[in-house]
Amino acid sequence: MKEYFALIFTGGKSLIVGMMITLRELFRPVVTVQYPREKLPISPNYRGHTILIRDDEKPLKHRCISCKMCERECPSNCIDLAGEKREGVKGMVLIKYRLDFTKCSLCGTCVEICPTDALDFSNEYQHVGFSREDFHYDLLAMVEEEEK
Amino acid sequence: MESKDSVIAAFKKIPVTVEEVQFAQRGYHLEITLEAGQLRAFAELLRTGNFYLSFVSGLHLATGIEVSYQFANYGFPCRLLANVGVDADNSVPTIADIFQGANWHERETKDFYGVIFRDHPNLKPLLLAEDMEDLKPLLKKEKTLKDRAGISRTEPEAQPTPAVKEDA
Amino acid sequence: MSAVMNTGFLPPELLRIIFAVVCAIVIVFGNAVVMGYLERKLAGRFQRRPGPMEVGFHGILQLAVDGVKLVGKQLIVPKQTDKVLYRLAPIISFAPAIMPLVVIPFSPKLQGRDFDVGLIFILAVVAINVLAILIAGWSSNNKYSLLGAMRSVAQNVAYEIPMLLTLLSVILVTGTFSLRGIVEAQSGGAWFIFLMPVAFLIFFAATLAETNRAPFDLPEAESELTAGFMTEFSGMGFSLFFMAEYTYMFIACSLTVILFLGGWSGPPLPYGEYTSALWFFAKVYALLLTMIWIRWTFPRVRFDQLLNFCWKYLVPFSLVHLLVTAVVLKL
Amino acid sequence: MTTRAEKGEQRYVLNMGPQHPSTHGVLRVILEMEGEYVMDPQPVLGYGHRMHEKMAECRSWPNFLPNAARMDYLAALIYNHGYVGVVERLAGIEATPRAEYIRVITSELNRLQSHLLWLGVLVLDLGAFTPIMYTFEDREKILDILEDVTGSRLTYCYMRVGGVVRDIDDKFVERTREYIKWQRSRMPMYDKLVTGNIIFRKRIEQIGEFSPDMARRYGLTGPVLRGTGIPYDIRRAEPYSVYPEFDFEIPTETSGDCMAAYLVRVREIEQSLRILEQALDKLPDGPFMAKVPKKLKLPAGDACYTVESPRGELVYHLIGDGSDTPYRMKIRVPSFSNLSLLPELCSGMLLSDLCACMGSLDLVIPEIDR
Repeated sequence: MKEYFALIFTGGKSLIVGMMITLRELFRPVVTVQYPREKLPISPNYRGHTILIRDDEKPLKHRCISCKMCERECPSNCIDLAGEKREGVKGMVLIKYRLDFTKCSLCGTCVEICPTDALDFSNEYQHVGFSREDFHYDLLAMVEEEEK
Repeated sequence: MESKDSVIAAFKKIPVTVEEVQFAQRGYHLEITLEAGQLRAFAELLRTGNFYLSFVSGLHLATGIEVSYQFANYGFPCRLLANVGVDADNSVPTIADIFQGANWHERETKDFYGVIFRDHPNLKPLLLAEDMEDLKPLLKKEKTLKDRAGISRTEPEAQPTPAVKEDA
Repeated sequence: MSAVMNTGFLPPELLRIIFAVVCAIVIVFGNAVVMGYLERKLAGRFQRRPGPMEVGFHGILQLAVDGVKLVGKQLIVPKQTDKVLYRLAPIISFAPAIMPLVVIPFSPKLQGRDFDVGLIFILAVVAINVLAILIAGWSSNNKYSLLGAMRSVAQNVAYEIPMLLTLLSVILVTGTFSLRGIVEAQSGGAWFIFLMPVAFLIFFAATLAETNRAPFDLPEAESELTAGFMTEFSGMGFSLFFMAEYTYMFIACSLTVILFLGGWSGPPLPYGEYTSALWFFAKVYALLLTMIWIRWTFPRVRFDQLLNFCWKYLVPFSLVHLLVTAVVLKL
Repeated sequence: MTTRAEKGEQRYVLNMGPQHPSTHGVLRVILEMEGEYVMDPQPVLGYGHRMHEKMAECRSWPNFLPNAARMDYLAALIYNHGYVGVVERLAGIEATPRAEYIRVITSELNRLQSHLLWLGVLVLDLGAFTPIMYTFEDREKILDILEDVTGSRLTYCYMRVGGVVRDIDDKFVERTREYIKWQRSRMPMYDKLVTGNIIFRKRIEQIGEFSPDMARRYGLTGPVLRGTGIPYDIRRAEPYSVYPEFDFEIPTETSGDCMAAYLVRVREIEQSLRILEQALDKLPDGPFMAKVPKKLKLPAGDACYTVESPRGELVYHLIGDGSDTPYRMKIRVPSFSNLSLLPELCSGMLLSDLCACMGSLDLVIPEIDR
């Protein structure tokens, strides 16, 4: 009989204590961020999709020598690049660099393995698109656009 | 069975070749090769000790499919790997009635390798769909098959491991 | 109302009743909107998030937009359901919710019609909701809804008893079932909550269970029965259940206020006859906020614990309480 | 008493289907029910099966890392640590001391956020909607800290064979210390709000009897096992990486029910904080990446590497044949064995207790299906 009543008092007390906590939390400031209006600063090391680094000294504004190391090493082969030989220019000239971001798992193999450190991660995290092709990024076009 | 040596002693009863292995190099303590017939006796012996079944995994070798059982001990560090050759008709006795945990592991190994576990409670596919029963994905093609020697560790002096030792 | 107006062909009493019913409907829908909004806002605030902010200032129009969405949704009637009962269930659940509001005395003047058996009338009407839930659960031909419906029947039947017993101890004191009579009995500031706090707690717990709220919300237990008896309802069916639940909460809280917190009595206000309804609404909404507060703090009780709590704790205590009040009255 | 079957009442089959609020992933449990009582729960697996073991056989050593993180997204770094450990053990490569410390620090942070999510989700399964928001607030702090150094928030690809990708800087260390203080101040609040709550205790105590013998028969590991009284934790039983250099206890309970598993995990949060503190104090300087040949070729042979994941013992059994892809990679996942005892554990239970049991088993379904 004794624990019958003991249970009521301990139980009741624990219920009250629980409610006091939520009451205290009720009057505390809000923690969440209203995403479309307020945006959190993204850390510089954040891994968005890979981009070609802009390098103004180089004639072509990027350092890629289209050696296709990244294309070979990528685990989910989502890189498709092509280079061509132009006379009067030493080495290959990059003409196409398409990244299929739907298959990329952001493992960073391409960034590490690139002999001329031409690739890096962008801070882009808002990917919106209506079709799969919207996520096939053309990195070469992105680098050239940058200069405008 | 309180310590590793008493475990090795206990294995003398069922004649199994027990090979003590360097933990730092291999990650487990004892490597045991068994015949399919001794498997149930081996499992019953381990059941008496404080052992639990860690996993059951298949291995497709040139000489046929091998099933390896890994047991570990809750009390003292003794992780043992028992390799069992598969019988002629590609089957091995089940230990699902001794270690019930083996039920799912064996079903999964059957999914991937097609090893039949004799008188297993219900040997239906577990991870693969019902109609993919004979897919057996982990079986290797002829040319990539290796035999037991091909995958066993040759002594480091004979063939220096290509990895560069960290010379800090 | 007092002066005899030329009401043409309608007798004044009928006009008064029609006006009361219209007010009741306005209160039902107004309460559903306000409660829906309060529930989301407070739920957010309890969880340190702002709650709806998108539509209107601080999400004021959120409920209106939800209403439009629910009304706009296509009424999907699953194939093997019992067509008639499936459409009838939400109506049976929502229709009786309006009737008690005619009887509840918001203030000395603002009351639809005062029955001298007002309390029994309300309890009878509220009991219909159990039937509606059972019909909904059975007719939607879904195992989860049937489970939810079975649970709610057992729960409502079980918690009816402590509710009635605590009511009886109040009636013993007031001697009348008429709600106005009960409130007038407490007018001198001697609210029954001070005389019988235990009865108040038991009654409040029982109302929580009656309206399937907070720790006793087993009929629509999200994590076990997906949405309990409401699983197969979408669009207007779901919104009718949704509004019915809030109306029953409103009725339950107003009953608690009338019985224990002295109805409309409170410090005098200008035009006391009408404006004391503000005290009534203030107390009711205070209780409603506590219901929301309880909902967002406690986990759900298991089904057998729910019944044990009722039979082993609430019923004996309310019986003893009834006995004690009877003895005290006799002295 | 005559069972319902004799009285001619049939059992009905309820489908706790692949998409159900309390299975947290694509797990289907077929329940044979008698009224509210679950007579025979049969889990059906394979909805999230991606055949990681075959992928391992076709990918070179560094390429399998993103896979390792996607098997158990709540303990991705711990799975990375296991995979990288087994490759280093087979190749005979030693990671630098600083890299090992960084691995332990990030793994413990990963374990903390997994336990926090488990705490919120267990109470959510029992019907309380608020505590999960508080645990998410704490968890966000860990995710921000890890995002700064690894670049991602859930599925990490941070560890490499021989070390880690990026070094941790002072800002990381200082933010982690701040987080430790914050988390310690939050634990009493969880104690009062959840552990003390009478309704929660009644829903958890004496539910599901995990006995040591059942653990042996099913290969149960992890906090649920420690709830039955067996102090078996890989970080102590078979120490790997630099865990021997920290002193921390292994919290155990003896009552072997859902409450025991709950208490063990809550105390483990405190132990992980303690490990983090010691690891940050003893963090050595030096390189964070050992010299490893770009084209890694591993010798023939086999190796095992066992790691303590938040759900139990995780074993990578790797068999190499000298080429640059493994010959066979077996990944022993804790939840696979932990879930296999559900039929024996939960037959004859109420439906709501089944949810409580599954919540306290802390299941992550993609890990079970691999």
